[in-house]
Amino acid sequence: MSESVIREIVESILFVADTPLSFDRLANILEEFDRDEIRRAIDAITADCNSQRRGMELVLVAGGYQFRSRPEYADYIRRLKKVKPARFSPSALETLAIVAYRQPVTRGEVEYLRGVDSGGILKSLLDRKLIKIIGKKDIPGKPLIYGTTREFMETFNLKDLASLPTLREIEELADTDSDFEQVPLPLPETA
Amino acid sequence: MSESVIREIVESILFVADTPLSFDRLANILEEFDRDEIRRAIDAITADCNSQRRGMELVLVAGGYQFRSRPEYADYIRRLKKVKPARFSPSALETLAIVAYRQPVTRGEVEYLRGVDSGGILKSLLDRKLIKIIGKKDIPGKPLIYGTTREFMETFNLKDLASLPTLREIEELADTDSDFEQVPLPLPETA
Amino acid sequence: MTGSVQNQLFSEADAIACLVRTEAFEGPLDLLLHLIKKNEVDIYNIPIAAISRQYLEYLDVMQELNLDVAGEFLVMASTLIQIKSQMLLPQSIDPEVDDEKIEDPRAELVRRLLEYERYREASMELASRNLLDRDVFARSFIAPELDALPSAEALPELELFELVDAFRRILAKVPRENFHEVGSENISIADRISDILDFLQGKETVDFEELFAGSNTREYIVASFLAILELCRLRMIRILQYEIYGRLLIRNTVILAADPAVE
Repeated sequence: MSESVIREIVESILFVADTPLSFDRLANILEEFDRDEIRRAIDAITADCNSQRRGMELVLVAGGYQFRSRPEYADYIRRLKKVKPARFSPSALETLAIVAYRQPVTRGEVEYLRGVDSGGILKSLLDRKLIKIIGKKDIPGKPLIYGTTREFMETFNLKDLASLPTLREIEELADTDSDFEQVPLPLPETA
Repeated sequence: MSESVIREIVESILFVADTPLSFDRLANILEEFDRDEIRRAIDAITADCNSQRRGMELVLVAGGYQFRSRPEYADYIRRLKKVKPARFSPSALETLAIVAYRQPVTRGEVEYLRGVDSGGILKSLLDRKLIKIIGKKDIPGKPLIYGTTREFMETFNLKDLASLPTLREIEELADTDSDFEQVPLPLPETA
Repeated sequence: MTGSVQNQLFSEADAIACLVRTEAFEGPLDLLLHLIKKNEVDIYNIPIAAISRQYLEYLDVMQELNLDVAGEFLVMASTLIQIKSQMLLPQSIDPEVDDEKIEDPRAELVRRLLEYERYREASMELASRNLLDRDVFARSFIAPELDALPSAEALPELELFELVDAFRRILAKVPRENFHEVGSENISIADRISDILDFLQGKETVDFEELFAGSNTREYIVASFLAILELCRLRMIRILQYEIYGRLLIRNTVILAADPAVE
């Protein structure tokens, strides 16, 4: 089968899918094609969307490929959708950032870092499926531990967790450990 | 605005629309553009899809324009549908939650809590291997007793049943509505 | 800043005007960072006396405006006062102690502020990304060409939270008195019940004490005992004793269902 037909097939599948499709899933669906052929098709589609300036682009998000509309046309699309875009309060964003960077994280750790009670916000992030309960931490009191979800990556347009924006380095404080981030938080045992 | 940008805008709108859009609707959304400009954009997109052999085409259905995957690739697209994860109905979720938290539990107890007949749902949870019959109660009527399965544990990535979050833990989150969160504080403009 | 200047700054009309055009503080750390930036002081060398004074003035204004000052703000106020007093004390009276080893009383606070600021910056960066359904849109609906096809189900996608939240909603509808506490103990009893049933599988009777063989922690024994009582109540096991003070035997009375059909 010609390269351009494979490209069309890949494009039609990505177009119809209602979630991002991982490369493996795509290769599974298109079992009769080489992985290399599929890879080339994805690359060709990505390049086409950009060079021909189409209304959408192919992005890698939450570990999968998905067509998304170009951000510069958001205003027009909002007129079609007639829904208010999801809003995030600063506290929700702060909490989400802490969960994203420090996961798995307990409520106690979130509250230590934010300096305020965060139960209500964690609950609403759970309701919005942006975070999930991963399990319980094996320390006294067995507090629940939280992590981010696939929806979080989809919403924030992240390829994977490793592509979170890097945290700004903190200048070393005199007499403190250099890899500050790894220092366990001085929390009471039961959170 | 250049013709090609209008084309991109029209394309992005048609791309995200979940129903066919009539020409009038499109002209309404894009009120700042001439109807002729929009018409040309639609024609250009239609031609492009055909000449460049893309994975989708712009078709006129039910009086509106809609992108559709090319019919000749229907076989591939059908495979996509086959692996779509099932959505859980609220009643199935409710029933599963009762079995998980009250096990070992009989159908009668489930129905007492839900207030409705739950035979069909228990059956479907059994079929999905999320619950199992542990045995029969040695009382008149010999009601079946249900519990969760190993597959249930795997679905939720649970080490043991003790790792299930407790009600109390969720209620603690919900109760602590940090009501100061949205209160704006006065800031002096200058110190 | 003197008290009188402060009063002028926060005359009632001003305060209300300010209220309209300013954003909320997320918490004490946010307020402190605001003060540090406003005063253009070095975060590594916070003039703790001045900053604490301003911090407390803010709390006063909040209270004057009848805003609910959350407990966290007050905790931070006492932390600031404590740091201030520590800094007033002579550094070291013990000549044996190396001066360099004494940590600045502000160090812990500075660390928290920096860490907090880091996450806040990250959160703003997150918010500035091209968000789905705000800046970019995807086809997250079933395409018409798929809709016509029969659906085949795969594994369910469920989160733990959905499960416990569903249970919470059910219990909210049921009168409380019909329901005893559903806490962590209950759950580990469920674990024990399931283990005991597995253990009894294919055996006619087992020794009572064998059911406690897994561990000898207090929690485990209590959970095992409660599990046995619950199984008795459900008539899934029977406890037998053939002679006074003799061994206790557990008999499995569960009739295993041959056909996993619903009654």
